[in-house]
Amino acid sequence: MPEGVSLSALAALPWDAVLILLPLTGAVAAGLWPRSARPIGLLVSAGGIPILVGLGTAVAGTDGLHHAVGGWGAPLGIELRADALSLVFLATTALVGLGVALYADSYFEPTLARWFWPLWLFLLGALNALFLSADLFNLYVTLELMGLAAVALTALGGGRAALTGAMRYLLATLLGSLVYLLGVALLYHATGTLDFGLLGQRLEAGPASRTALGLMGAGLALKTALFPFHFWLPPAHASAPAPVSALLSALVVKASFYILVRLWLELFAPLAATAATGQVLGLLGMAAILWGSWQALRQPRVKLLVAYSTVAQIGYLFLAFPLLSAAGLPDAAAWRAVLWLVLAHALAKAAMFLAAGNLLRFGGHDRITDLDCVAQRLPLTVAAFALAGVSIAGLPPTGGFIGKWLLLEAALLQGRWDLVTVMLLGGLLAAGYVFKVVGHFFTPAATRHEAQRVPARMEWTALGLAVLALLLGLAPGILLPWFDSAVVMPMAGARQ
Amino acid sequence: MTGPDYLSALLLLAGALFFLAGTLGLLRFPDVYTRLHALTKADNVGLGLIVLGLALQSGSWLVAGKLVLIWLLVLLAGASVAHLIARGARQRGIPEWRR
Amino acid sequence: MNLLQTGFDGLLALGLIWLAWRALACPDLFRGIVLFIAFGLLMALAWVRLEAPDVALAEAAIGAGLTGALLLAALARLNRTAAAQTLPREAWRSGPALLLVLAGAGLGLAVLSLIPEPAGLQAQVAAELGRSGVSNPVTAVLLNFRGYDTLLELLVLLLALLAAWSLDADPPRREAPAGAVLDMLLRLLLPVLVLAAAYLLWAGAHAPGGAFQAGAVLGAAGVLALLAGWRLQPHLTGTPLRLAVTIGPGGFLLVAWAFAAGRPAAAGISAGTRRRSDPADRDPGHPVHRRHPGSAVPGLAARRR
Amino acid sequence: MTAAFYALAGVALVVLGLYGLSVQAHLLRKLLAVNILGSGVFLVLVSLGGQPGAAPDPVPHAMVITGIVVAVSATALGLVLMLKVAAASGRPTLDDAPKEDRCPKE
Repeated sequence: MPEGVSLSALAALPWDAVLILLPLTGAVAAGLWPRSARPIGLLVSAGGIPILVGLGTAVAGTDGLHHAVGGWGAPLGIELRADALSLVFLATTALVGLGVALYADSYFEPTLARWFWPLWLFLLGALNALFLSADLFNLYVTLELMGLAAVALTALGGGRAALTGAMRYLLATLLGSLVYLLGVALLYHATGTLDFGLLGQRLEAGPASRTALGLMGAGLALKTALFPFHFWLPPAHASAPAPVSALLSALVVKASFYILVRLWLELFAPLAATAATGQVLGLLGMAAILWGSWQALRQPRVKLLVAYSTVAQIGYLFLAFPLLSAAGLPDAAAWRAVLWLVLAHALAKAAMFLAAGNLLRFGGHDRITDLDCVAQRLPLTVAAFALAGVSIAGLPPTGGFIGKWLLLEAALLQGRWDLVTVMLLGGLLAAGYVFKVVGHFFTPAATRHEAQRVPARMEWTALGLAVLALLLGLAPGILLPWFDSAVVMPMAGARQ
Repeated sequence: MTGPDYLSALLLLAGALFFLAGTLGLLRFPDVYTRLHALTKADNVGLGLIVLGLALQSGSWLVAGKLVLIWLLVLLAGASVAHLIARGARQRGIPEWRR
Repeated sequence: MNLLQTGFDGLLALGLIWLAWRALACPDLFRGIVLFIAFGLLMALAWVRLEAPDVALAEAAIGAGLTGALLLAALARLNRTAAAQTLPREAWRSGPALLLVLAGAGLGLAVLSLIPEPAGLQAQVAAELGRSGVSNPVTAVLLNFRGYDTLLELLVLLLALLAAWSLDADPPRREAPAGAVLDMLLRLLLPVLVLAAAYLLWAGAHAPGGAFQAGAVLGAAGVLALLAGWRLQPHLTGTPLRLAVTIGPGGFLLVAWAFAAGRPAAAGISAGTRRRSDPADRDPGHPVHRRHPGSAVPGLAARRR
Repeated sequence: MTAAFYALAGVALVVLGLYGLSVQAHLLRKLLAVNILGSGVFLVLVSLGGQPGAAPDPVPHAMVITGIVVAVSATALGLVLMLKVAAASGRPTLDDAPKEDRCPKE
């Protein structure tokens, strides 16, 4: 294998381990030396992208790299796994993370920045570790690391709303992980392993696996804020500092969703006894779209509106669960669309929260009706919000449009008119709430406000993420093969 | 059962009796000071008897030494904590029980 | 004898449930916390009955001891802030209760279905114990086979500390001096506690014990010192304190870096040894067989040269 | 038999913890409930691992020790957060802010 050897020098580097260890080491270092926290934080956030490119080249052309941590290997040890599916989430994390880190650098004053950097690096390390883990219990530990970092970041702004939101978030996230862990306990004792690959071979339909699916599904749905478990999300995401809201909505809720996707595609869907669960998740997704969009339309404040929009957009991610192929297996086309939506939503929602942060900084408030001619005074922010909003609403030519189009197509091919109707309704409502805000950008408010300067970098980073969400829709052909393999490979692995 | 076995059974039973009495006192005595009195008897004497009974069964000086060490530590901690509780109760002005 | 043991187990299980219920339901918060601590101690007893002495030590030291101290300290501070902590008693709600009991019944059935033949990793751990460097299987799992989990768990601890600092928790205010007796007790007890922690750490390699239990004993010593009103000198609370709390996770991270750097060779070796011991190898579909262009190739290339 | 007792006790503790978490208003009580819920999960995890006569499975033991450390970390963070909530709102509960509070003047 001549080309294998020439690639081996690059592929042999432990990219996956570096991707986990670098942020975690950075977090410890930033906690130890608060004065160097800022350069450490920026450097590590930016370093994720070249490392990810390295990992991508190593993974390309294989059906996934496996790494036995400490050399033990499953079932005794823990395995890391990097494949196309994890790369989708890792790339989302790296892109959004870098944008938000640049924004946060201007956003936080030094007293808060000192804490933001270590906490953010802990969150980044936990996210990367989660996306690379192939071990059920290891996933629990990364979930807790991620949850505690996210709670601490939520509370960082102080103030009654943020503290109460963070407390509610903490209780919800602890409950979610413990319920997930109970499911892990059942699976472990049913199969004698925690490794995804071995579980895929050994898991059989039965009361234990059914109960485990219910528990893990419920725990992860709570952490993903699927309707009706969304109660904790709007208060936490709306009251956190803007860059933190962006991280929570774009990345943290996606992490538990990623575990759910893995469990579904690799372990539970092939059991065939779980089709009813898929239908229930689909119903909840539809309810989330309608309820979240309706609530978003009624909110008086920009950040609350954007937070409820997250509740609605999470609903779309669950619409692929009820769609099955002719053989009764998950529908690859629908899952490809959902992964596309994950990336598109992360970019657009981060841009929206950052833009909302700019509005809040500018006017000292984010009441929609009191926005005072911001279109003239913050043109870049307004452009970022509007572009991201167009992507969220699923209008062409944005990334959101491509994702929703693919999902619509999959639902149409299966004749699921209920899903199609809800998706179209959700799109209309989303367009409604986005243009409600955009409309107020151009009107003068009844009362003028003292305006504060918004640093240029805060405007540019918001716009940059929104433009990325737009670019995603311009050339989908380049990326679609990657998303195809991201779906097909886990399913192929499960069937072996 | 041999002689030492009977002895340690006797000691264990006696220790358990002290714990029973102490618990009864904890539940039935009227105020914090008298309850402390009941509790320390169980902790000190009852545990001492039980440790002795177990030490006879351990068959090794090392284990017996560890058991005695545990008893000494509990004595020390029990006495200090009882003192602290009584002092705290006195500082809060909890009156002593009078008939 | 068996009947006695069964009776004891049944009583202990019922006692656990009853204490948990009282800890949650009794109107006085202080009493609830004390009951929770008692619950933790009974849990430790249950771990002993389940032949899990390592967990029993961890539960007694961390679950009951440290958590209890934290809860009591928080309650004391809560009382000092004017916050009214006595709330109206919660009403019994039969709706959720019924739902939960039904869910619990289903869960119980699923759990019972696993009892006849639970699957586990006893055999694999026993087979590899010799290569792990320690003879206590739990320590082998914690520090070697699943050492990566332990690294992340250490970081969770550090993160919680940083998070608490970031919330600008009030520094513990000086309370009424605790008095000579507590001071004396502490002077006697601190050396013993440090010695006990060192013993637990050393014993962990071959007997129940280990790093976390030892750390918890040290933590308990710290809590005692705080209770007695001892405080760190101001010049020690800045960088020295931060250095002290990051040195453990930092060292562990360095080990992880070393492992990652030396990985291609290590992975090659492990792939070789695993072939002998891993029952998974009987399954042709196991990931071991469809993997590793990355880490296996360098080993091959080296051999060719 | 031993395993069944403790496994069922674990399930009961999970149920109690869930009930306490959903019904109790006081945050300290909610944190107690989370800890009891966690203990129940740990009990299920370990008690299923033993077969009579055989050596117990050490992997669940290690998982539970990890879980206990994670639980105490989370509890510590929760307690600090509770103190801050109580100081900011005057009540150690999660009452939703009244309507006029939802539009704070920052």
